[in-house]
This record gives sequence, structure tokens and C-alpha cells, in this order.
Amino acid sequence: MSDNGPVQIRCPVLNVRRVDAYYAITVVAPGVAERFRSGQFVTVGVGGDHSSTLLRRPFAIHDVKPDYGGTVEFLFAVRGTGTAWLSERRSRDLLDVVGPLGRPFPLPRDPVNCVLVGGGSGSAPLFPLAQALRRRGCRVDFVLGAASSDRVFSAITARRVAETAVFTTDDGSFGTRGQVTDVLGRVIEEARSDAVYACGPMPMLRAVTAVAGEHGVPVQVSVEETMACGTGICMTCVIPVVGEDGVTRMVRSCVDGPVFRGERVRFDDVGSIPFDALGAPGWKGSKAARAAESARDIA
Amino acid sequence: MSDNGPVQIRCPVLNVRRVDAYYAITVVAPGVAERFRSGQFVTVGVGGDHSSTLLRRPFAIHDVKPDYGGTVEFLFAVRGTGTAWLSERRSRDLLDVVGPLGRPFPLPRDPVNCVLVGGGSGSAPLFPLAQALRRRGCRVDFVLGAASSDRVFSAITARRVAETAVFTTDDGSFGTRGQVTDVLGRVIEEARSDAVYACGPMPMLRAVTAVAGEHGVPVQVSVEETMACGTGICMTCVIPVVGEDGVTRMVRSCVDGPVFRGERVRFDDVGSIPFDALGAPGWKGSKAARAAESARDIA
Amino acid sequence: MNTDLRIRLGPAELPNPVVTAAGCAGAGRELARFFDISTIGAVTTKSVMLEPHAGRPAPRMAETPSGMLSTTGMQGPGVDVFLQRDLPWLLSRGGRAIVSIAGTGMGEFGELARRVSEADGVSAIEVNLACPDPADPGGRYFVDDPASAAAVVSTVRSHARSDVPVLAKLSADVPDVVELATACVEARADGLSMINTVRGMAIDTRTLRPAVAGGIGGLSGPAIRPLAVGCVYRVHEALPDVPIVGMGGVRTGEDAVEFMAAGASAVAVGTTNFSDPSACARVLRQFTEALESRGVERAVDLVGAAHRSGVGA
Amino acid sequence: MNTDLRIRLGPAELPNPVVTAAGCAGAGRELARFFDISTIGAVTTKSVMLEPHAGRPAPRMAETPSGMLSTTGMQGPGVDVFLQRDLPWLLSRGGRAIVSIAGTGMGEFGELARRVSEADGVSAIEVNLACPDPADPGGRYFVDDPASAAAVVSTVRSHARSDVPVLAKLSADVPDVVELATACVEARADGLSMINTVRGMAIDTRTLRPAVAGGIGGLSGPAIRPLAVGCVYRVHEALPDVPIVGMGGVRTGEDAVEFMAAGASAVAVGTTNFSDPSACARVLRQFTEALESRGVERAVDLVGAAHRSGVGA
Ligand SMILES: Cc1cc2nc3c(=O)[nH]c(=O)nc-3n(C[C@H](O)[C@H](O)[C@H](O)COP(=O)(O)OP(=O)(O)OC[C@H]3O[C@@H](n4cnc5c(N)ncnc54)[C@H](O)[C@@H]3O)c2cc1C
Ligand SMILES: Cc1cc2nc3c(=O)[nH]c(=O)nc-3n(C[C@H](O)[C@H](O)[C@H](O)COP(=O)(O)OP(=O)(O)OC[C@H]3O[C@@H](n4cnc5c(N)ncnc54)[C@H](O)[C@@H]3O)c2cc1C
Ligand SMILES: Cc1cc2nc3c(=O)[nH]c(=O)nc-3n(C[C@H](O)[C@H](O)[C@H](O)COP(=O)(O)O)c2cc1C
Ligand SMILES: Cc1cc2nc3c(=O)[nH]c(=O)nc-3n(C[C@H](O)[C@H](O)[C@H](O)COP(=O)(O)O)c2cc1C
Ligand code: FES
Ligand code: FES
Repeated sequence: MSDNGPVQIRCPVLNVRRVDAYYAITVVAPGVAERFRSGQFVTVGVGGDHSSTLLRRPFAIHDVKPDYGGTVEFLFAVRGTGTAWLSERRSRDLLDVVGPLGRPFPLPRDPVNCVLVGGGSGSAPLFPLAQALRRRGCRVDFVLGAASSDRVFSAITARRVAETAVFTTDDGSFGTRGQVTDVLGRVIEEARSDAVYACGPMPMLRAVTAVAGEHGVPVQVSVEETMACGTGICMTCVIPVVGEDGVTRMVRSCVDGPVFRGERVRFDDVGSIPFDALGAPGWKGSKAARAAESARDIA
Repeated sequence: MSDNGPVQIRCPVLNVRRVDAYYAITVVAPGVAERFRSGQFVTVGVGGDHSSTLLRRPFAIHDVKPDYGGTVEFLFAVRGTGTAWLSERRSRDLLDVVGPLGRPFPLPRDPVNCVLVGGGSGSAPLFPLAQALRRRGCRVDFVLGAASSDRVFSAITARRVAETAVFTTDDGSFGTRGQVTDVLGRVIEEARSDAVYACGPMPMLRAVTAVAGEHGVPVQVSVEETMACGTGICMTCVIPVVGEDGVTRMVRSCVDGPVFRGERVRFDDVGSIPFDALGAPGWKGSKAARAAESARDIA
Repeated sequence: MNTDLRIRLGPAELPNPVVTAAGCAGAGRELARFFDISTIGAVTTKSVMLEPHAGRPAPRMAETPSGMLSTTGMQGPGVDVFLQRDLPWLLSRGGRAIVSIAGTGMGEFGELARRVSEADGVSAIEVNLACPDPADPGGRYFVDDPASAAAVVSTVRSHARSDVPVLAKLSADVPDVVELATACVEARADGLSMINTVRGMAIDTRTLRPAVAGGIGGLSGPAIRPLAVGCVYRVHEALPDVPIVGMGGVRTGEDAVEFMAAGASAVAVGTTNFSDPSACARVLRQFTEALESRGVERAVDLVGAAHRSGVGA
Repeated sequence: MNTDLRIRLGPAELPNPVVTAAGCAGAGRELARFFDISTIGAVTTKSVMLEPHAGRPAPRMAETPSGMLSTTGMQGPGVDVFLQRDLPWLLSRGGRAIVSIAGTGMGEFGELARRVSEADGVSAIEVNLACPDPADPGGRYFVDDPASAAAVVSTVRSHARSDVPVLAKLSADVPDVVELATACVEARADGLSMINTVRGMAIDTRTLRPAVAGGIGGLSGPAIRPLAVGCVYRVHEALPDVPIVGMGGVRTGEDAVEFMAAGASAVAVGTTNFSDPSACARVLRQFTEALESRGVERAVDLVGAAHRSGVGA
């Protein structure tokens, strides 16, 4: 109901394109487009009303345009049932879209130097981020990695938008053979980066956070946890994150994230409940911690 | 595997047409077309591989043509999930079709006079039957009934194929107001019919059987029971039918039918297990009845 | 037509029978971004415990045919935060609250019942009996044993304010749901909610490991609807005067009709909130239309219709 | 790759693990029109009773989300006809037979076991324990009480030829499936089949009456797969040496992998035969491909993989 909150709309597909190993779908979704800030995502119902696959699929918003009142584009690789079904959509089909969801990338106030690190489809949300940073006068450098050349995301756009763009592939079929973290340190040095933004699989985010730490640069990571609802009600997407108060909480990556400060994410403990997390088995919170809890609010 | 048995094929949709209150789908299905005999039906998977609606939907075959190696047409009214999904198919979509299934209409050896009685979508199988009868030199008369004019099936074709065609509608919007049985006796008299064929809802079949009996004319009825498999393995489609030996059995309408001799169907007991049916609670079959059972075979 | 949608759960009256299921709607705040939560019958809040709980490790969910497995382990901030932050917010938006409570033993259940019922504006307390019974050597839940379930209900009933109805939340995968229901009603439950998730499991065929941490998860969604409808039908047959909140795979207004015909007085939407955040409003609209098209003037007239022949046919 | 698909159910060896589920494939004849039934592991025949049975009234089925409810009541011509007509036909086509038997009491179970195991060529006997126990005042099934189930298994075992393995068919909606399984194995079952259909219900919202005659029906299909996988996993954990035939919603070769990883030695296809008459052949093909793509050389190596970490990952 609130104006900044997400909306749910049945929106017509404008077009479906193949882009290397990915599909790009553009939908007409004015309500989503006008509310969007970079780093946010949409969830899409898959399979139709009588589908046996109930859960919505989350996708980072890759682009919004003012056409037709507002369009939203997302890119995806076919992984399982839902993405296979999406890849078969045609223009004018209707999609059930909810968005924009999640905490966006925080933008620096000043025109600083930012390096954007993406892995595979995780590069998607970095493109609207790059534009937003450029609009603020920031220098943008890209480091994009993938398994193979056809999984490197929008290399041409990256080169156009950014000061520099470095690519890595696991098989060496494009750019440097190796991981994004093999080149990230050098890019940070050369570009004199003030901030790192990263999106991709958890192990990559962890490694990127480590490299940024070594260089004393703050890092914002966007995680891709499995999500049943995307709206904050199911509690299936939690990861351990250290709060401002130093207390670790199991926070929802859909509404408290997907963007977090890298240093705050307890990467080693993702998939478990750290013993010192608020409410962990055996945990005994002080009255103070509990009072602090009452003061916090839902994002 | 046997050459006369049904086949299962993924067949392309040739076209989907609206015909009054019905949809007509034609699929390219050579294996089905070449085996088809009038009265048989197909079952169609609905909703795709990840649909929550598991069961195939049965439809009478309305027409087969030699085009493209053999096409099959069926007509249907949108009733629920499955037919709604089917109505949205477009040409070149693939449908999972099994057929031809069921016992066909037995055809008379001699060129006798036949009246074909259909109710609503139950008229579908009567059209290929009419053609088969005409090829044998039979006289064909049609009595087609429905709720309203847009549900009367292929009136024009009926008029073309048959000597006479009489129509009834519940609301009087087309032909005579009333039921097919209101006019059937007269048609039998005037056409000097030797045989009646009927397809439609159970109450109609029962009434038609009664009228045919009054006129001393044999009647073949085609029933539309709900069917989970259509191939004879689930035992959900049974109705009580009296065998040649006078014993009532719960027989499968998908493989032992859908066509039965009307007099043999215990219409009053459809939906229950008659106390004297083979194996009914308390039933005590003689050794002889059991021996007879061993001799019977699956159709 | 002016359909009367009101229903009663013991002493509580709700404006209509569509509520949220516990743990599938938070305390209403997130869903309020998609529809006006004051329009639905009530929000059943996520089971609240006395202390903060971090819940279970990830992965916490897996999709299954027409359902999902989950194991969230009742993560939550504890009753203090709930009473100071979540409940007031819900009431301030005009919402009605059915507060689900979960305890680790009788003492906690009693304290929760007391504190929650003392808060103003609570429409009902729902007792989540699918909590491990510390007294059971096999680690079974209270709900698995009618006597333990009844003991919890009795404790809650005696600690809760007498004008706040107590609903016992039952599971389907118990030896005998009618026996369980009867035990809870004899322990003075004002109503029954059913069903909770059903124990199930999936193996991730890529890793060949259980798909949710800990192996066993709770199955929910339309897949379990036939189990839920069966429980509601059998319990209503045995205890026709006890109000039931029916749930398990409600997706549409027709599903609500199905549950009410089986014997439910109210119907909760759970997993469907995940797939459709405006589901509750849609189900209420569809349900209202379904009554209108059948000419049913009062929602209560539908309750248990499948037990009587000829009703609404 | 030359994958070794052979599996054992006690003394019986099957060429591969894909079999049909009882009551979902007749005696193989109808499905043989769609694929060569000698290629699959075995055909489990519809539960045969001593006398002819007419089964239950219509409507006998209703579609539910990713499942169906059915109540056929074990209609069949009786054991005489089965042994004279159906079994010889199946064997004549090179098929292997697991013969499911259903009795109204111990006497019938014993006689069925004797007669069926005396017939040549029966690979195994499966004991359908989901039959009403005449000794139970509440009309419960043998399967609902471990002692009754064990008594039936013991009777069948002592009447059956000793080289014919006896499989006990278990249900999921029992108080404790591991206790039940253990009781059956102690009564000398050579293996276990699980799960049978789960009690459920649907209301036809047009008529507002129960959708299948008699109200309660058996739920089957992918909807119940998580329940089935959970049972197989827990029973295999408790009884790792007992062969299990896993079933409940198997639709694809990946589903077969899931059941075997959970602990099944063989996998039965039930309801999916209704929706896809060539399903067994397809599942076997997909399963074989799944093993090949994982580099698993012997199907038996997959059995219980989800209980060991690191296998096949
Ligand atoms: C915030 C967010 C943004 C994302 N953005 C993108 C994007 O821009 N482009 C893109 O290609 N992918 C993106 N993903 C991953 C994408 O959601 C999955 O690829 C997709 O859900 C797979 O669905 P499926 O039905 O094909 O796979 P299935 O394996 O059939 O899915 C089964 C279940 O697992 C979940 N799941 C499977 N893989 C993933 C995964 N990698 N991450 C999260 N959930 C998963 C599904 O959502 C579903 O609930 C994003 C994920 C998140 C959480
Ligand atoms: C042998 C036979 C031939 C048929 N031929 C035709 C035909 O030519 N044209 C036509 O329009 N209809 C025909 N029917 C009826 C047709 O099968 C149903 O209309 C269709 O299955 C409805 O599916 P649905 O998903 O739209 O309805 P839903 O109500 O969603 O279906 C739910 C379940 O009930 C079954 N079902 C629902 N209505 C019927 C019905 N009237 N008869 C049998 N099963 C039903 C469905 O198959 C499905 O299993 C025939 C039925 C049979 C048995
Ligand atoms: C993610 C999740 C969390 C749940 N949490 C609770 C809970 O805290 N307390 C409770 O009583 N039931 C809980 N449930 C069970 C639901 O309230 C409901 O009984 C069950 O999911 C069946 O309804 P559904 O199929 O509509 O989801 C939860 C279910 C899910 C899926
Ligand atoms: C129509 C139908 C008839 C069945 N008949 C029997 C039977 O005769 N004996 C038996 O042990 N199980 C019977 N079952 C249960 C199946 O063998 C199987 O255990 C159950 O359906 C779960 O598997 P599925 O989901 O693959 O169908 C029947 C199931 C159905 C749907
Ligand atoms: S996905 Fe449901 S709370 Fe985050
Ligand atoms: S529909 Fe299955 S036996 Fe006839």
C-alpha cells in the first residue's frame, strides 16, 4: 500500500531475447520501474495458475526504461523448471511480477571510484548500479567473471559504461583464466578504488570481501540465497549478519538484503546458526540486547 | 506394441477453431488416425510436464483425415482446468495424445436404417459413425439435443450426412424445445429405424435406451464416465453391465466400453454396486461363474 | 446481494472467515504492502516463543510438487519484542490478531498465555502443539500424544484471560486426529486449527543430500489439501459444535468453500502467501463471489454442508 | 558405459530397479501395448483376493493438486482367475511378477500366500497390509497396528514357499513407520514396500458433497512424494540391510534417483502410469542416463547414498 513498497502486477512480456547463455525478458511494469533502485529484484510466478511449481523465482533487475510507462528487464540462465518455463515465454504473454524488492545498493554521496565485481548472472544488478554511480560522477571499473565466455555478462555494455573492464573465465575462453579475485587487487590499485560492489555466488562474495579488506576498501555484497517468498514472511532466506551493535542475527536476505556490507556477513557461518547469534541454542541474551531488539524495526 | 492397440505420441497441433460453444482441435497423429474406428476416443495430457493436473482428459474422436499422414480432430466444451488449457493451444504446440482407445461402435453387416442420438458434446463420435454407416449403405437419421442452440453440434454437417436431422434444445433456442427422447420415438417410426446409436450424459442414455426398447430396436450407447487412465489399469471408470451369461459385472468403461449395448447397462445402478454383481459384498459366486470368469479375456 | 460473512470462533467474532496461517504472514506488516490487512478476518501471527530464537540452519526450504518443505525452527525475536513492536503495529492498522504461541514446556506455555492474553486486542490464542515435548524420550511433539497435547491446552486455558478463546493447532500425521481433537476439546480448547505441516523429505538429486537441513521438513501447500480436508471433515463429524480453522493448501476461494463445506468455520491461507502476496484479499473476494453465485446468504450456512445432503446443490 | 542395473530384493534378483506399483498396472497386459514389459524390473500386480470382489461404488476418483484420490476397493476377479489367466500371460511375455495379495483375515492371507507362491515364476509376494482388520473394533487396517501387521506377515511367510521373498507394504499415515517396519521385519519380511496411498478427502464444490464415494480416498501421485521419501529415509536409517521398494509419486528418472538415494533398492511407478502409459520405460531410460551422467557404475551403489556424505556429489 505504501508508495515505496513493492507492487504485484500481471504484466505483458514485451520481448524475450537470447544473449549468449542467457535469456533477457522485458516486461511492461510501470509500478515496478518507477520505484526501482539499483540492487533491487523482482520475483516472477512460473508455470501458470495450475503449475505444480508454487514458488516465485527471484531475478535482479537489469534495466528499467521509460517506454510504455515503464519497462523492466531481467536476465537469466536456464537452471531448472522455472527458468525453462520463462525461456519459453513469448511477447504479449502475461507474467505475474512482484517488485521492486529488497534493499538497494547504497550510493556514495561523493564522486568516488567504485569497482563493480560480478560473477555469472550475478553481474545483472551491477549495470543499473553503474549507471547510477556514473550519474553521481563516480568512476566505475568492472571486473566480470564467469565459467566460460558465453556466460560473461554484457561485456560490451560493461566496456562502454566503465573506465576499465576486466574479464575472467574459469576456462580462459575469454579474458584472464581464473577467478575475479585473481585480478581484483590489481584493479583496486590501478583505479584507486574507494568502494567495491559485488554480486555473485557466496564463495565469490566471501573472497571479494577478503580482497577488499586487504586493501582497506569497504564492500557491498548482494547475495543470492534461495527464497520462498521474497517479501520477508517465510524466514527461509536467512544468513548470519553482524549488526551495528555487534550482535549477530539471522537476517532475511530478501528484505534486510540482498545487499549487505561485506564485512558484516559471517560467510564462514552461512548455512549454520553461529553459537553467538541472537537466539541460538544456548544463547542467553542480556536484557539490554533484548531491549535493543525491540527498538529495531522491519526494514 | 500390438498393431491394433493404441499408441502414445507427442503430436503437433494443426489448428484450433471455435465452433459455437465448442473448440475443435486437429492434431497430426498418423498412428491414431490409421487405427481409428468410430466410437473410439483419445486421451490428452493437459498443462505440460510440470502441471499440477496429472490426469489425461478423454475426448471422442470427431474426425480423421489423411492429410499429413493422418490427422485427428476432437471437439470440446470448456468445463474446467484441462479444457481451459486446451482451448489456449495454438498451432505447432505439441500435445501428448494416446489413442485410439476403447471399444468402437459395432457396425451392422447389412445396409439397415440407423438413428444416431447425441446430447451436447456427446454428439462428437456420431459423425465418423454416420460416415462409416453410409459407406455400408445404411440410412442415417440424426437426433441431436443440447442445452441451447450454440451447444448443438455441427447441425449443418448432420443435415448433409443424414437423411433427416432433428434438433432439440432445453431452452427452445433451436429446433424443438425439450429432450431428444421427446422426438426419438417419432423418428424411429418415420425412418423405420433398425438400430439406435446414442452418446451423451447417463440420464439421456438411459432414456434413449428405454425409448428404443419400447420400439423393439437395439441400441448401442457410448458412456462418458470419469476416467483416470483410459487404458484399463486404474478401475475408476466402472459401471454395472450385464454380461452374455446374465451375470452383472463392474466393467471398465474405457476398455470394455465406452460403447455398450444399452439394454445391458444397469442404468439404475450406475454409481452403486448392485447386490447381485460379481464380487459384490455378500455375493457368493458358483464355481461355474468363477470358471466362466477365467475364460473371459481383457478386451 | 449482501452476504453476511461473519463467523465465530468461540467468544470471538471475525468479520469474515479468511485468516492467515501462523508463520506464513509474519505479523501482517509485510503483506500490508500488498493489501489492507484490516479487510481480512484476522492475521494469525508467527508462533512466538518466550525468548528470541535463531531457528534452524540453512537450507531451510525445498520446492516439491504443488508444495514446499520448510524448516524454519520458529525463528523469532521473542514475546517481548512481539508485544512491544509487532502486535501494536497490527492492531494500529485495524487488523485482528490470532496470536500463535510456542513453548518449550508447560511453564513457558503458561507464561506466554498469560502475557499474550493480557495484551489488549488479541482476538484469540492459537497453541502451536508441534513443539518438541521435553518430557518425551523420543523427542516427539506434544501433538503426537493426545495426553501431552491436552496438558498444554489445559495449561494455556488456565493461564489465559477467560474471554480470549484458545485454539489448539493440530497436525495430520498423528495416530488419530479425532482422538487428539477430542482430548484438546476436553482440555477446554475453544476451537481447533488444522492442519500444521506434514513431516516429509526431499533429496537434492544433484548433491544426493537431504534438500533441507536436518533432513525432515514440514510439507505445506496444495499437495496436502486432501489430508487437511479429510481431517477437518472427520473432526467436524465427531465434534460438530467445535469451531475449526481449516488450512492446508488453500489457494482460491473455491478451496475456502471446500474447507467450510467439510466443517471449518474459518479458513487460513499459508504457503499461498509466499507465491501470491495478495492471496488473502483475492481468496476473500473469490469466496464472497462463490457464496453469491450459490445464493448462500450467510457464510456460516456453508459450515459442514458436505455432511448434510442436498445443501447448496 | 555399461551400467549394472541389477538389484536384489532378498533372494530375488531383478534386472533393474523400476517396477510397477500394485493396482496401477493391472497385471501388465494393458501397459504392454505401450512398451515391452519384459524390459522393466517387474510388474507388481493388482492386489489379488481369494474371491472375486466388485470394489466400491462410483465416483471412484478425484483429481487433486499433483495427485489424485481413489477408492477402487480392490476390485478383481479373485485368485483363481489371476492364476489361470493373468499371471501366465505376464510370464509368457517374459515379465517378472511381484504378486500383491490382500486378505480379509489370517486364513485368507495364508491361503493366498500358499497358492501364489506355488505358482511357478513368481519373483516375490507383496503383502497389502492396508486391508481392514476384522479383529479391530474401529475397522482399522492391519497396517495401523504393528502387531496386527506383523501377524499377517508372519502368516504369509510361513505359508509361502521359502524361496519366494515376502515384501510387506507399508503406509505413511501410521503412528510410527519405523516401528511398523521393524515389527514386519521381525516377523520375517524379506523386504518392505512403501508407501501405500495416504488417507485424504476432497469436496466437490459444485455438489458440496465428498468427491469420492464413501468420503475418504487414497491420495497418490507426486503430491505425496515427500512423505514417501521421508518414510524410506527413516526406515533405511533404522534397518539399513532390509531391501525397500520405494514408491509414491515417482514421475521421472530423477525421482527414482531420489528414492534410491533415500534408501530404496527398487522404485515403483504408480499413478504416473495413468497419466503416461509408457512411464515405466521412460523412467528406466532416464534413470539409466542419470547413473551414467553421474558416473555411477552399479545401481546398488546409489542405495542409501543420502545417508553417506560425499557420495556421488
Ligand atoms: C535476489 C536474487 C537475484 C537473482 N538474480 C538472478 C538473475 O538476475 N539472473 C539469474 O539467472 N538468476 C538470478 N538469481 C537466481 C535465480 O533465482 C535462480 O536461477 C532461479 O530461481 C532458478 O529457478 P529454476 O526454477 O530454474 O530452478 P529450480 O532448481 O527448479 O528451482 C527450485 C527452487 O530453488 C530456487 N533456486 C534454484 N537455484 C537458485 C539460485 N541459484 N539462487 C536462488 N534460488 C535458487 C528456485 O527459486 C526455486 O525455489 C537470483 C536469485 C536471487 C535470490
Ligand atoms: C470417453 C469420453 C469421451 C468424451 N468426449 C468428449 C468430447 O468429445 N467432447 C467434450 O467436450 N467432452 C468429452 N468428454 C468429457 C471430457 O472428458 C471432459 O469434459 C473433460 O475431461 C473435462 O476436463 P476439465 O479439466 O476441463 O474439467 P475438470 O472438472 O477440471 O476435470 C477434473 C477431472 O474430472 C474429469 N471430468 C470432468 N468432467 C468430465 C466429464 N463430463 N466426463 C468425464 N470426465 C470428466 C476430468 O477428466 C478430470 O479427470 C468425454 C469423456 C469421456 C469419458
Ligand atoms: C515457512 C512456514 C512456517 C510456518 N510456521 C508456523 C508457525 O510458526 N506456527 C504454526 O503453528 N504453524 C506454522 N506453519 C504451518 C502453517 O501455519 C500451516 O499450518 C501449514 O503450512 C499448512 O497450510 P498451507 O498449506 O496453507 O501452508 C508454517 C508453515 C510454513 C510453510
Ligand atoms: C487406483 C489405485 C489403485 C491401487 N491399488 C492398490 C492395490 O491394489 N494394492 C496396493 O498395495 N496398493 C494399491 N495402490 C497403491 C499404489 O500401489 C501405491 O502404493 C500408491 O499409489 C503410491 O504410489 P504412486 O504415488 O506412484 O501412485 C493403488 C493406488 C491407486 C492410485
Ligand atoms: S524469502 Fe521469505 S523471508 Fe526472505
Ligand atoms: S479409466 Fe482407468 S480403468 Fe478405465
